Amino acid sequence: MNIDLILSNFLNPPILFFFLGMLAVFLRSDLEIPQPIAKFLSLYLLLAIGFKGGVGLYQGGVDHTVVVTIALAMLMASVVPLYSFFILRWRLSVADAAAIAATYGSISAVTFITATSLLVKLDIPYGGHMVAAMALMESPAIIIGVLFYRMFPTSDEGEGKSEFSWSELLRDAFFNGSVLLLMGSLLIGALTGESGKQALQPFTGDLFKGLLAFFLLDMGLVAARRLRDLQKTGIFLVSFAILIPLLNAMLALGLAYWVGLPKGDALLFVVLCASASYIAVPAAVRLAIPEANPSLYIPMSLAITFPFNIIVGLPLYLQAINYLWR
Amino acid sequence: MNIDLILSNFLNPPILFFFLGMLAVFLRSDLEIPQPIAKFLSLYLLLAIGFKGGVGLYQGGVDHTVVVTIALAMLMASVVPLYSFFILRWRLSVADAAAIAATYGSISAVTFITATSLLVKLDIPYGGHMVAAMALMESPAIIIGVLFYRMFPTSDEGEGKSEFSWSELLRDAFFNGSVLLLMGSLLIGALTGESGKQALQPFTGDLFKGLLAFFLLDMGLVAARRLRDLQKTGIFLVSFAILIPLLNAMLALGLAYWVGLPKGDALLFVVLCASASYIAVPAAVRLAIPEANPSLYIPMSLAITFPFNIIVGLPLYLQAINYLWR
Amino acid sequence: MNIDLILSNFLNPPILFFFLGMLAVFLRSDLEIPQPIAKFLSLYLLLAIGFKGGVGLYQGGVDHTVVVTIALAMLMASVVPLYSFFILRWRLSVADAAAIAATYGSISAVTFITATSLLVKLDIPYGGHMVAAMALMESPAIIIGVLFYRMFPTSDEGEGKSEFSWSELLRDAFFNGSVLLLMGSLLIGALTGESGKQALQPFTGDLFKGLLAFFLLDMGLVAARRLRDLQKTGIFLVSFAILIPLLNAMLALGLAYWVGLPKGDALLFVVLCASASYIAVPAAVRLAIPEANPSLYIPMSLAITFPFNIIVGLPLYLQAINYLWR
Amino acid sequence: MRPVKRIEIVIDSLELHKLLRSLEQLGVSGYTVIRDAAGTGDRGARAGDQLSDVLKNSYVITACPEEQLKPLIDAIRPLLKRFGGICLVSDAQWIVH
Amino acid sequence: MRPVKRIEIVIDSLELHKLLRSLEQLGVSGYTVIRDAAGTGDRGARAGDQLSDVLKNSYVITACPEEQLKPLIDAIRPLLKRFGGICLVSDAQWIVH
Amino acid sequence: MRPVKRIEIVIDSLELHKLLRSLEQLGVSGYTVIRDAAGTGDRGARAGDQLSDVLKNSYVITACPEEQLKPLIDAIRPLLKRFGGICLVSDAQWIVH
Ligand SMILES: Nc1ncnc2c1ncn2[C@@H]1O[C@H](COP(=O)(O)O)[C@@H](O)[C@H]1O
Ligand SMILES: Nc1ncnc2c1ncn2[C@@H]1O[C@H](COP(=O)(O)O)[C@@H](O)[C@H]1O
Ligand SMILES: Nc1ncnc2c1ncn2[C@@H]1O[C@H](COP(=O)(O)O)[C@@H](O)[C@H]1O
Ligand code: NA
Ligand code: NA
Ligand code: NA
Repeated sequence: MNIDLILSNFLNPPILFFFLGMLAVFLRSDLEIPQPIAKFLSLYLLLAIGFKGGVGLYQGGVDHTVVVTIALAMLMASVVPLYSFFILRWRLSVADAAAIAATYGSISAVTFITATSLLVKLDIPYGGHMVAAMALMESPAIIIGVLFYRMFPTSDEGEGKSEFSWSELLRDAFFNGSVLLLMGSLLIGALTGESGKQALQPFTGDLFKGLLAFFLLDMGLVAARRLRDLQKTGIFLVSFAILIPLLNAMLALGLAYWVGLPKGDALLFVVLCASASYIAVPAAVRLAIPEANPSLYIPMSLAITFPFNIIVGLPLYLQAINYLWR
Repeated sequence: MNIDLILSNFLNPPILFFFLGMLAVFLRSDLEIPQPIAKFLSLYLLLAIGFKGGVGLYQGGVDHTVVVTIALAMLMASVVPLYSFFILRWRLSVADAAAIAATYGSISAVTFITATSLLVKLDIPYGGHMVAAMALMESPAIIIGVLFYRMFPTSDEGEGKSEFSWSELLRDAFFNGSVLLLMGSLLIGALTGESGKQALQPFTGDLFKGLLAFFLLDMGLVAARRLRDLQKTGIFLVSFAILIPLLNAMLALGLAYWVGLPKGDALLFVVLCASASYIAVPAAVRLAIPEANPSLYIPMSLAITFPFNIIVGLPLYLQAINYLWR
Repeated sequence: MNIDLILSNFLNPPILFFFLGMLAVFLRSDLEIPQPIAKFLSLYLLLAIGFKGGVGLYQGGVDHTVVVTIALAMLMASVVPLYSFFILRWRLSVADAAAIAATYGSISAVTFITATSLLVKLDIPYGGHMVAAMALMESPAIIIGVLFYRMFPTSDEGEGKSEFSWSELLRDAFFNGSVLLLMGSLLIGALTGESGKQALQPFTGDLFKGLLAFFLLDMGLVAARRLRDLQKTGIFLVSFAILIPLLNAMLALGLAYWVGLPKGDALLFVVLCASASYIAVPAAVRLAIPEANPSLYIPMSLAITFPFNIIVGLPLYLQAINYLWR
Repeated sequence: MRPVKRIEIVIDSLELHKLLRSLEQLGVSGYTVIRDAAGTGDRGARAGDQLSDVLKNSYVITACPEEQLKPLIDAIRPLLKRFGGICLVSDAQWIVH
Repeated sequence: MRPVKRIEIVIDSLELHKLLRSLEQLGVSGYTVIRDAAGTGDRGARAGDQLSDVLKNSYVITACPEEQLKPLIDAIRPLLKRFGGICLVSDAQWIVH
Repeated sequence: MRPVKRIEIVIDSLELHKLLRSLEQLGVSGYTVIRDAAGTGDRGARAGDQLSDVLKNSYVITACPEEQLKPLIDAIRPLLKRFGGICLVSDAQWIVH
């Protein structure tokens, strides 16, 4: 496999700061990022990437490929949780299977963002509509996961399930903070176009890599801390957290190749399908599937799938694309 | 009325993010900006605008118009609470009338800052001394409001009033965080001039619009949440919160025209008079006028007057100025 | 003494904001920086200075002077606590003497950073390895201080001392947040070199002065608040907090002159030796020397030595260097 | 001084609003909330998840007259059953002002 | 173990310093403060105003011997009267170390 | 409702992890932590040092059955002796869900 690719991904400051964060936990250092700062950084990244995407749409316009790409995104976002659920049922309770299926059907914005920073580093262009695709991929899996949970009989058929409102769930799925901020910034970017870009460039553009690096430092801390919880999850789920992303990536790769997405869009599409959520989904699932055990689905996506994707996945997927697309 | 003006104000990213914030609340989204970040952003804006103003003074120097403008500012800051109080007495208790009068006599830095960002967008220059004017307009109204409260008899003539120290009030009025940071940064800007500007430009200059946009996102959230409290305030106060700013604006417009302020300064002067405080005043009034009901004066300035000014007011006032000044 | 030097240090925005912070406390203003922001800024400064240093090493490479400088740094970091301890024993208990010796043997990153900002202002170059030197000077004094505490008999020979683990201490000394972040960023800077620098420049470079100014505003607040605690410390410790830095500076000056360090490196080396820790050491000492009184060693370094160094020390040391080095 | 029942509840932050709503419906004279509380219990550690707010607790305290206690407990119990948490009741004297 | 009175107070953050001052004047052996506490009471919701610190509560707890109770309450009551809040007193055992 | 002992501890934040470890070793069913608590006591003000976390307190509360009380206290006392702090024990009713 192409060594330069691995290196140029690895020597990306954000990735290195992610390692620094993990290292700090392994050395039992007291390094810590205040929680409000972590929240601010994740909001910033959503705002910045959304705004960029909007400006991109403003410049590129909405053409045929845009529609196709978004359609594919929605498709994958609904198919992945389906087969994930049945694979998981093989070993887990309905509740846990549904929750994890939702987690892997949805996406991780930070993985996406790290991928864009690699693309920028390699001067590979990508379309602003990919951000819209990402935003649209967050929610469907949540709905599907909850549907499974409510369709299949579970141990707790009492209050647990009855005490539930669809309206609340739909709100959590489609209007949760991250989706709304992404979509809103996208719209604002598309509305203000060039002039808006000029105005915000120093904030949303120039600072982007620096703040991403800082945020990944925190992600490293958080992910490493969660690693401990994995002892209880067992080998089945650990391997699931690595193999399913690869499977999703392969499917996505095939689709992207089939419809002939440009390289950059293809990588982002693959990364979206391979990534798992650890922000929007846990918050929604915790309320809608109270039976599910959060110390399963959070560590899996945060401590395994996320690091796997940004460290091994990114260069791997890009390598494959370079190979197929030439 | 000139449609371009409305648009170029409306398509200003900060304004759009303000709407996004309000939308988030209406959709009952869980979008939230951590409080320490909100505090930091408001401190940043005061520091940046103060510093800019100081550098402006350093470059422009202090001439006759500067003195006149500041004199006018002080005048309006003392006159507005006077008539506001007696208008309010028509329906409210002394305590509430005094508190609201102080609120509307004082100013809102964020409204001022949003106005400057519009001026920059339209390449209309403004003088650094306007920042000094703003800083000086914050305090007088507080003193006047409290004077009214203590002059006129109120229900609680006991501890409530006796337990009060003027020194504390004066400190709250003139040395509260926002006034001090504004004045201090102004001074530092004036002292360090060009070299200082160069050093801080990327922080206080380039980032300004971006961080303003982010802060207005939060303001949108906060303002929309406060809207609920308005049901209790009743129609009288709601209309007061829109009509008094217009009245103040008209008076300010007349004065500005009469002494022939340049366009930019005129707009800022008008905006200052039309705006109402929701930071310095509430904190001071809460202690000095404990009888007054905070859920009246805070929502009025925050949920009505502030949005009204930045959305309708700004283009309206500027339109009037363009009309008169030509 | 050269007046320009004093001025160009004094008219450095960061220094002025430090004064503003102190002023705010003296005026009993309610100006306050949220704690998470303060934490974030100190982390940012460590990351940025570390990264810069790393890039510097990447560009300059590691040559003979680098090794010598770092050797000197380690030497001073171990000698200073020695004589400090015996001077302090003259008046203080073993525990307090050991704690304060550790404080003054270690360094203050913010003092160092303020010095670099002065060097930049005066276009005096300095080597990236100085950052490495700083990182290496943080820990030794902690170890030595604790050694003294454990060697000499103290009032509490019971649990207090027994309940102690070296491994924990070493971790606190070498892997505490600031050391780790400094070293990590240094490494990342050295690994990513030019490309890394380009990517992070807007964040770690352009923003640096602005965020330093903001942080010093907070330092001013914190330092001034601590001044109160000094009444109890007494004249002996107050003069110690001024004279020992001067003594350390003189020794450092001699060494730097003797081995012929370039001007910039010399100033930073002197500043490091003259500065005292108020972050890493207190945290470590509090646990390892529970008998020591924190309201002695924290105010001394924070409220006396730190302001003294950045206001009087910097120009003084630089003046001396200009005099000797010409 | 008036004798009251002092009810303190630790509950998942995501459920806080439901708890407060039912407190208000039962017409308590007031309550106090401390938003960020970590903890461990039968459901494992809840150190507060930095990214999503999952696994964070909130601490609620309310003082009410003896006669309000029963209905309150009946309202609180199901919430605790569903999302875990703890509810302690103790006696206190309310300093009426 | 020494029996003490456990006094917990919720008061407007802006008034906190006054409360603490009078606690110190009365010579309590110590107190603990939790700065950010939201709540509702007779004076309506106090969710903590993001921009100004108005409408934010602080939670204070102090343990004192029986005999100190009376003067403490007399000192606290006027503050609560003026700015609202609540004060609960309960019995506890202090583990002397 | 089950009668329990309600143990609340204020301790130096730097020592918190030690306290929690010994709580777990003694097998308490759970505990709740409020991380940032300021305070003053014999060892002077502990307003929380902004820069280092020195001088910051944490507030811990745990409910346990009568019989667990003794061993808990024996475990807590040395920690408090070394780094100061306070430990109060009171009676409460645990609403079992
Ligand atoms: N014995 C206890 N004492 C104090 N807090 C507890 C106790 N048990 C549980 N908690 C709190 O209640 C939360 C949920 O408890 P559980 O539902 O048992 O996991 C925990 O995270 C703790 O914050
Ligand atoms: N019954 C209660 N139980 C617990 N806290 C209360 C109660 N009543 C009032 N409080 C607290 O005291 C604050 C002020 O109360 P009030 O003066 O009644 O508005 C409220 O915001 C609550 O935080
Ligand atoms: N009488 C008290 N009531 C409430 N909290 C106390 C009391 N005494 C001490 N504390 C808390 O325990 C911490 C350490 O106390 P000390 O070891 O006496 O300095 C203080 O900072 C307070 O937060
Ligand atoms: Na996915
Ligand atoms: Na006004
Ligand atoms: Na030193």
